[in-house]
Amino acid sequence: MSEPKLLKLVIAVLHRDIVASLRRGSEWSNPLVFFVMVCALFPLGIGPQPDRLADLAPGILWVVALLASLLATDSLFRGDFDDATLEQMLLTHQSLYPQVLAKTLAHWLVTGLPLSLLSPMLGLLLHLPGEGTVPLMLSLVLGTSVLSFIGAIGAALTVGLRKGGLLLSLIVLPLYIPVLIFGSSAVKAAIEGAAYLPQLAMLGVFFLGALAFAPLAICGALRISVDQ
Amino acid sequence: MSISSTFHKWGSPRWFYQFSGRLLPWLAILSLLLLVGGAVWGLAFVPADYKQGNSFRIMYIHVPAAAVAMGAYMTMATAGAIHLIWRMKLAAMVMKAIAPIGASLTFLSLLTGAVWGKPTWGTWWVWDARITSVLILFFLYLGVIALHQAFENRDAAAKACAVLAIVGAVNIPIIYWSVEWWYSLHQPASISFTGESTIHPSMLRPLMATLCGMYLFFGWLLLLYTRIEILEREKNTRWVQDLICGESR
Amino acid sequence: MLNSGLEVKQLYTDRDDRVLFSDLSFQLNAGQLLQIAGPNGSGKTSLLRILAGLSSRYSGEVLWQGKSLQKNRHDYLQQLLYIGHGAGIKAVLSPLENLRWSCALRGAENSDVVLLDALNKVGLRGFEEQPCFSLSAGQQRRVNLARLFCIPAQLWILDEPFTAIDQGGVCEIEQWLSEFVSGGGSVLLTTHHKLSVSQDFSVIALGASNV
Amino acid sequence: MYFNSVSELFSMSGHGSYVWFSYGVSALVLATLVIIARRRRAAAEQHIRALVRRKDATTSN
Repeated sequence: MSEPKLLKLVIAVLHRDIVASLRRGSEWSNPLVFFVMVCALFPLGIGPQPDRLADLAPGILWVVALLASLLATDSLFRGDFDDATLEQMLLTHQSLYPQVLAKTLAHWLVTGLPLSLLSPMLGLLLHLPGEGTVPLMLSLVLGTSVLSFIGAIGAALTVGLRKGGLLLSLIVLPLYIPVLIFGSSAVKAAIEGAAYLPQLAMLGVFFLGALAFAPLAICGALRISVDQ
Repeated sequence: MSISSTFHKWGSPRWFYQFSGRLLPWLAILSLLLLVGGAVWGLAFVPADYKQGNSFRIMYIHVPAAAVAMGAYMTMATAGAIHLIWRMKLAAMVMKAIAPIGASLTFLSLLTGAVWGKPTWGTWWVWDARITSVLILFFLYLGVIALHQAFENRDAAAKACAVLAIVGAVNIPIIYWSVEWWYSLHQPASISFTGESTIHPSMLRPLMATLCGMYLFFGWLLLLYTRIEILEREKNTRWVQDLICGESR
Repeated sequence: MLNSGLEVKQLYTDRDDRVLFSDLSFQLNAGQLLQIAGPNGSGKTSLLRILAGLSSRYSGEVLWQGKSLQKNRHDYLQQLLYIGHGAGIKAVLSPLENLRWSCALRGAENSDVVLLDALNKVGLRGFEEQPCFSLSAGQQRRVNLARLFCIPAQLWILDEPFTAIDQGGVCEIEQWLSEFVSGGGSVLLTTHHKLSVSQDFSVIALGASNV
Repeated sequence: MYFNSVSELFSMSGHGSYVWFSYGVSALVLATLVIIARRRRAAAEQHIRALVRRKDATTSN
C-alpha cells in the first residue's frame, strides 16, 4: 500500500470520528464534567484546608483524570459495533492497524486533550502550587494518550458484551498503574523543585510503546469481538 | 485453516488426558511430601530469626505462593499465545484452568503477607513494593476471570482472555518496575527491612522444599482442572463417552 | 478455471450444540445470483457472516477463485461488498459523509459527484446533507445500499436488502441486481421476498431438514 | 526440634497465632482447590452419563 493511500485512510477515519463526536457533544463534554465534579468532591470529603489540598492535589487530579478517561473509553468502539460500521472497517483490504490508530487518536483528541487543557483550572481549585501547573498539563497530555491506547484494548475486548462498562474498568485499571505513578510523580517532583523531565520522558517512552504495540492487540480484540 | 487444523488435533486433548492420568499420582504424592515436609521442617526445626523471631516462618508458605502465582500468570499468557497463534484447543483449556488456581495462590500470598506484616512491622498492610506488585497481579487475575465469565461463547472467551493475558504479561515487568521505582521514592527509613538480608542459609533449605512442593502442587492442580475442561468440551466425542460410561455399552 | 468465484465445500456450523447446517456445498460464479432462503434462526445470517469472513465458527472450506479465504483474504476483500442487516451508517453524519468514509475505507477514490450520483440513484436527492437520524428507516437503508454504486466489487453479499424498503424500491433494487449480474458480477443474498429478476437464479433453502 | 516443648511450638514466643493461622489458611485454600476439582469432575461425569443415556434412549427407539 502506498503512503498517500494510507495517509488518506487515516485522515478519513480521524475526520469522521472527530466530526461524529463533536456533533454528539456528550462524548467530549461528559468526561470533562465528570472531571470537574469529582475534583470538587474532594475538598468536601477531606476538608477545605489549602495546604492539605495542595499536598494531595497531584494525586487527586491524576486519579480523577484517569477515571474520566476510563469512562470515556467505553464508547470508543461501542457506537461502531452497534451500527455495524465496525464490520466495514474489518471488511476492507486496507489494513486495520491504521484505522484503529486513527480512531484511538481521534478519541484522545476529543477526550484526553480537553481534560489536559482543563486541568490547570482544577489545579487552582485544589490549590495546586503554581510550579505544578505546567508539568500537570504536560504529563496529562502524554499520559492520557497512553491511557487511551490501553483503554482501547479493553474497549475492543468488551465491545461485544452487553455489560461492558464495569468489566472494562476491571481489566484496564491494573494496566493504568505505571502511567499513574509517573504522571503524578512528575507533578510532585516539580512542586518540590526537583527535575520532572525524567518522568515525562518515561511517559513518552510509554506513549511510543503503546503507539507501536497497542493497535496490534486492539485489532485482534476487535476481530474476536465481532466473531461471536 | 482455523477449524480444519484444529480438527486434526482432536487427538491431542485425548493424548493429553491419557498421559496426564499417569502423571497425576506421582505429582500428588511428591508435592504433598515436599509441602508437608518443608512446612514441618520450617515450623519446628529451623532456628528463629534473630531480628523477627518466629514470624519469619510464614515465609515458607508466603514466598512459594507468590512465586508460583507469578509463574502461573506467565504460563497462562504463554498458553494464550499458543492458542492464538496455532489455534490449539488444549492451550485454551490450560489457560482457563490456570486462572482460578493462580488467583487463589495470589490471594494466599497476599493474606499470608498481611499476617506476616502484623508482628514484623506492627501493621496488617504496608504499601511495600513487593506486596503492592502482588496485589496488582491479583487484580490482573480477577480481570481475566471476569472477562472469561462475561462471554457466552466459549471460543470467543478463550481468545479474548488470551489477548488480555498477553497484554498483562507484557505489562507486568513495566508495572513491577514502576512500583519498585515508586516505592524507592517514598520509602521511609524505618521500613528499610528486607527479607533477604537476614536469611541464614539453614533457613533456605526448607524454603527450597516448599517452593518445589508448591510448583508441583500447582502442576497437579493444573492437570486436574485441565482434565475437567477436556471432559466438558469433548463431551460429545466417542472417547470421552466410552471413558466415562465404560466401553461395554 | 478463470471464472470460479465463491466456492463452499462441506460447510458446517452450530450454535450452542444446535446444528445450523452441515455438509453445505455450493458454487457461485461470475454472472450468477444465489438466494439463501429459510425460516428465522435457520442460519442465513450466520452463513453470510462466514462467507464475508467475519465469523470463523465453522468447519469446511470456503474458496475464492480456487484459494482458501484465509490465504486469499486480501484479494477477496478487494472484490467483496457485504451489506449486513445492521445500520451500516453513523446516525449523526449525513449520507454524503457516510459514503465518503465508506469509500475511503475501501480506497475507492470517488469525487463527490460520483457519491451524489449514487445517492440520487437510491432516491435520496435533497437529503444528501441531512443527518441520517432525521431520515426514515427506509431512507437509512437506502443510504447503506448506495454503497453498491460507489464501491467497485465483484461479489455482493446482501443480508435482507429489502428490509424497510417500499414496494417501488424493491423493484428498483431487483433491477440493480439484474444489471450487476448481467455485467458479470455475483450476488448472494437472503430475503423472504419472492425475488423477480430477469435472469435465472438458484435458491438454497436452509433449515429445510428441520421442518 | 528447635523448640523445647510442644506448647512452646504452639506459642512461638507470641508469634504462634500469626504463624499457625497462615499455615491453617494455606492448607484450607489448597485443600479447597482440590475439593472443587473433585466436585467439578463428578459433575462433568454425571453430565456426560446423562448425555449418553439420552442418546441411547433415542437410538434404541
